[in-house]
Amino acid sequence: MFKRILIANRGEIALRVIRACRELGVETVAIFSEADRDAPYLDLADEAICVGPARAADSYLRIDRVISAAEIGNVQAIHPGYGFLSENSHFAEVCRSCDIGFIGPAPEAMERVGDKNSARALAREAGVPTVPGSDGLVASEQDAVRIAREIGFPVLLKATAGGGGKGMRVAANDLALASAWQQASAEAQAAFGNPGIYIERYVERPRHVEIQILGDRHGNVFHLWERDCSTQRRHQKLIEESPSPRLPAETRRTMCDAAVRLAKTAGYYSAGTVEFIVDQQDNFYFIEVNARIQVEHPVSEMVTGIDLVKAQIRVAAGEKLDLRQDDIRPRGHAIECRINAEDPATNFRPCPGRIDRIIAPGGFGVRWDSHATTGYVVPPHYDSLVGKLIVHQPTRREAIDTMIRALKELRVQGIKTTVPLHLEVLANTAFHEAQVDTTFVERMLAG
Amino acid sequence: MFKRILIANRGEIALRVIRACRELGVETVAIFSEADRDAPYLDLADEAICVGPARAADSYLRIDRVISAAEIGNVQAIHPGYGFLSENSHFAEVCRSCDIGFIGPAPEAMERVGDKNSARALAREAGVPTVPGSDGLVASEQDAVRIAREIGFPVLLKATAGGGGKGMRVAANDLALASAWQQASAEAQAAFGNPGIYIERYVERPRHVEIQILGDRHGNVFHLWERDCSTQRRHQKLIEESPSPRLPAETRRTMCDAAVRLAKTAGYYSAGTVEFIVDQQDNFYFIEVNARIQVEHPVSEMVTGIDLVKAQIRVAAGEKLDLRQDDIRPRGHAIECRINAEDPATNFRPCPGRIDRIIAPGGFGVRWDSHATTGYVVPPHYDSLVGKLIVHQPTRREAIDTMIRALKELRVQGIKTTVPLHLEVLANTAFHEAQVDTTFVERMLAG
Amino acid sequence: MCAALNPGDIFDVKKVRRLIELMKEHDLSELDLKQADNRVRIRRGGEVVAYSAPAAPPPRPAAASAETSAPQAPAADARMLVIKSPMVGTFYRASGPDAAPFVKVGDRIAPEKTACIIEAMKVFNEIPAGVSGQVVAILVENGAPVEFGQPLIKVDPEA
Amino acid sequence: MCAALNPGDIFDVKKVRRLIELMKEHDLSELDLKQADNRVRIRRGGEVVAYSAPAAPPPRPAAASAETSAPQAPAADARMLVIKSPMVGTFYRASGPDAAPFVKVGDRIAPEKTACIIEAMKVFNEIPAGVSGQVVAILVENGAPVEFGQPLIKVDPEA
Repeated sequence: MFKRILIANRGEIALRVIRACRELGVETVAIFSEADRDAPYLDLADEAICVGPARAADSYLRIDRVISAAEIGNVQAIHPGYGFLSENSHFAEVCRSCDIGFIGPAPEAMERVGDKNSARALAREAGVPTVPGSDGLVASEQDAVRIAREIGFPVLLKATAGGGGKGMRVAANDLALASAWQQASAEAQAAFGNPGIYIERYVERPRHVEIQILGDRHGNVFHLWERDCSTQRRHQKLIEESPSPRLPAETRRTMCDAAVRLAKTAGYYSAGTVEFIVDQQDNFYFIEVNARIQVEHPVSEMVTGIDLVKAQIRVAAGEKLDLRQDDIRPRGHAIECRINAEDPATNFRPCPGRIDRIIAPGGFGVRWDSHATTGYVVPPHYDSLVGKLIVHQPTRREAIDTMIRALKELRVQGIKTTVPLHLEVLANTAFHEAQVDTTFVERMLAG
Repeated sequence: MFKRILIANRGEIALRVIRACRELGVETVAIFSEADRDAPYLDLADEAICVGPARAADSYLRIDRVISAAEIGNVQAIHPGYGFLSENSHFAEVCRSCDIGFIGPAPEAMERVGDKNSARALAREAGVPTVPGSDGLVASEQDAVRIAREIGFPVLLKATAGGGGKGMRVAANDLALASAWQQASAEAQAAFGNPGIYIERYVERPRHVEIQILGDRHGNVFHLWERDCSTQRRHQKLIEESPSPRLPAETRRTMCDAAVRLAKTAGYYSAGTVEFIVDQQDNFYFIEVNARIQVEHPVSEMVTGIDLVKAQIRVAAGEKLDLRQDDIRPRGHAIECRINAEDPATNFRPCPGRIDRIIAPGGFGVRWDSHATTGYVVPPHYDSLVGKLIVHQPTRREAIDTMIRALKELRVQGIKTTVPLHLEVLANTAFHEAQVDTTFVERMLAG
Repeated sequence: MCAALNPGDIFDVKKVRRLIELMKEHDLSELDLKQADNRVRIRRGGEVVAYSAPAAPPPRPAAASAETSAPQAPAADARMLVIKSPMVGTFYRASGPDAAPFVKVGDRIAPEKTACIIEAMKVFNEIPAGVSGQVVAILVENGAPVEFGQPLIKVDPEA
Repeated sequence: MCAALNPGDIFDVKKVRRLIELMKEHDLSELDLKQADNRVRIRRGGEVVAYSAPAAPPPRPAAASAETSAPQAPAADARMLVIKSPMVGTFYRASGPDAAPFVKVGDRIAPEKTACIIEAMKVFNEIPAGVSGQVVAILVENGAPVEFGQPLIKVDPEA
């Protein structure tokens, strides 16, 4: 096992990794930007090093500074968390060349799954269904029209380098496609510096179901079942749960097997997520792989009892996973609500600022993952996540009741949060009946 | 199900019951003394009624005031928590006569198990082993000597009305017995107003193992396996865990069956605990029944996934428990540390006062049950429990590591707590090896 | 003036409590707030707590250990006595639906005079006034539930 | 007056709290804000806190030697300039083990003068002083790790 690692991240996921390390007896070096200097979780690390000013591009995203910090911090490995450098295969390669362990998949596997195009090719190789679409990037608007007619309207245009809904457009016919093409290319260029676009059939009102996988460097890949993340707003996940409430047992099993097959084909190890969309007829299509720990990983931890972050660290240290697939049995139902510093009254505008007082919920079946304490100032420079509230109960109905109870117990004074939105979703009959797809929240808010 | 219940208690257990009620959709009426007027958990109740001044004897222990509060609060039932009126069968009877539900066992069952003498008779009837001793109270010092010679020295003298170690004396021979008799009688009279004493064989360095039972009013009694509470200081439990780390599987099974048999013989329903001592040869002897929810109930909840307080309320409302004994399988290992407002440096003197700042631990496998918040004032009038830290992990070793991590994360500023004592125990090799009996902590502190 | 401390609310205990907590938190020994005729001055350690408002006599120009005369402020209200409920129960002003109330506003009462009834567990407890003076207000509706310590009747001992 | 303390809101607890925090943060011993007839005065350590507004009588020259003018103390220190590390890495005073240090205490430096080297990822980055003046202190040991923004060298621009 490592003696000392560096955590190349901030906020709740940095705290999450610190907690795992403290339990494993691994020392931690935290890095921070000047905006995070006073963050209380830094006190829990063995050392904390300032790597730059508030702007992420000058601090958390600067590979040279992170590697320098790893060198002066004298660590054996780096945990990248999520976001920032976590899916940057170049960073993983730099770590390797500096002889610093990277707590994640190998750079080669990361590259194979990282680009949407090569990921689709990988899926085909592994016999995993994908949404019908262009085989690779579309060269021109003319090609786009031809391909769209082949696979059938409506179609979805997606940036190859994209994520979080940016650079995505739906077109229902030739005419709409022309303008969508222009917009998507321009947006992709602006947001990702890469105008590459591909086209696929647009699946209406899909569910977002993803499979958690976990592999070691000895050829073992396991799945930890699925998470349903259909409760989204503008492609941002709000609520995640496991198991997926309406998924037929046979479909679940087939998806899990497909995810493991795909990971094995890619030579993937560490934690990762294989994302699918599921249509109204329960057909599933591979979308992409998230080659990192995800925000919503706790719901899988609750139902399986497996600590994913500790497992990542063990795998990176070369340990063999002491698991058998048949023993990974989901127990009960887990739900996570992301508590963001956003104001529902002003269209969810980020609402950074000082938390005058916070009271965390507790009790049976409640887990609270948050770096926020009374007096903590949510900086305006990063994402607005202030905490994750996770519940675990024998049934979905009980999990919903516990979540409502816990959300009402949670007090965050001084800033606005998404708590009211969560309460609205959890009180919604369609949510109770699991009649949820990725358009649910917006339909609910619209009326 | 009840529409509205009253909680005849305070502090963390009052909050625990409020949480259960909120999840069940049951309204709550909290009562409070003047010393608890500003307690933040009262805000979570639907109504809060002051029943008297700080002194418990004038507030929480006043049956007339509690019943009056129930009447003006218009409730259908009362949850007594633990301590205070929870094991007062007269109170349970008054509830019945006022047509208010009592969330606990029937007064008859409570009486049968409440007196140590009749409890021993009950155990014999149910075929549950008891410590060899006097069949009932001992009339005189002369009788005491005769009985002690029969069952063999060393012997233990116990007050029939006692608890918490008061009125207990060990005697190793005739001479010691004479003075022990005098002291124990006097102490029992002073503490409980009842000088009745009985004698039993003194078991050296026993473990304290108790079985959680749960029954309904339809004749079903289940066990939720055992808790090991051997880590005590002066008969006060400090750390409880489940499963009991050194208990042979066969002994565990036999003890659980014995506890269920005893409860069925007593006509017991609701939650309850059957306490045993286990000697160095793994022989077990029945000690007593705690006819209420216990402080340490969360460890059983974590390993079984069953919410005991919700189950109590459902049972009191007449529901049948939707359980099967074979499905109640313990998963992993749970440990609870009681965080008391006591100063380890001054021989654990209670240390009430204002909590200037509290940061609760969180993350995977951590549960925090506490009514304390930043700014909360621990009143000097009641017990010193400020919170219960519970962890749940696949193995005991991992549970210990998580508990240490969580204890170090917990910040309670402004008052002294037992956190340092817990850390000392958890770092102790004998504790790691589960070489723990009820004398362990005192031996550790002595040397 | 701001909503946080309206001059009319200068005696608002919650606000003062918050000020005192603030002082304790930061270990301040004195705090003095003035605006127009309003003033709040709190000192710790020496433990003098004083408030004054327009109607009150002008506060002495500071620091002095003198300011002992405490809440002089709403001079009228300050001398009022309050009969509080000694138990949890239901408040009744009369011995029965048709009976006359034990006391009405304006009545003069003496300590042994029954002020009201609190019914608890079917027992009707007659509550003696315990004080002398003139009844100036009945604070609870007939038949309303009351908790321990709840103010029931306001009495002016000097009227 | 500053935005943080509108005279109309002189009794606002939050504002007062922010002032006190501000003082603690900057370790001020006294704070005195006046505008027109409004006044807020807070002292720490010596422990007098006072605020006053229009109609209030002028506060007495206060409980002590108090009303003295702020922290005059580190007047010298206030003018000092500090060269901070622009990156994470290892601090070196010279270009090699046998070379002379780039700067020593007492040296006069100009902005373009190399002050030190920060080694990061095997790259030796020469760090220009960026300021003019006389070196009064080297704050980091040769070969020590430094973080972004860490003070390295203290320079007196007026010496």
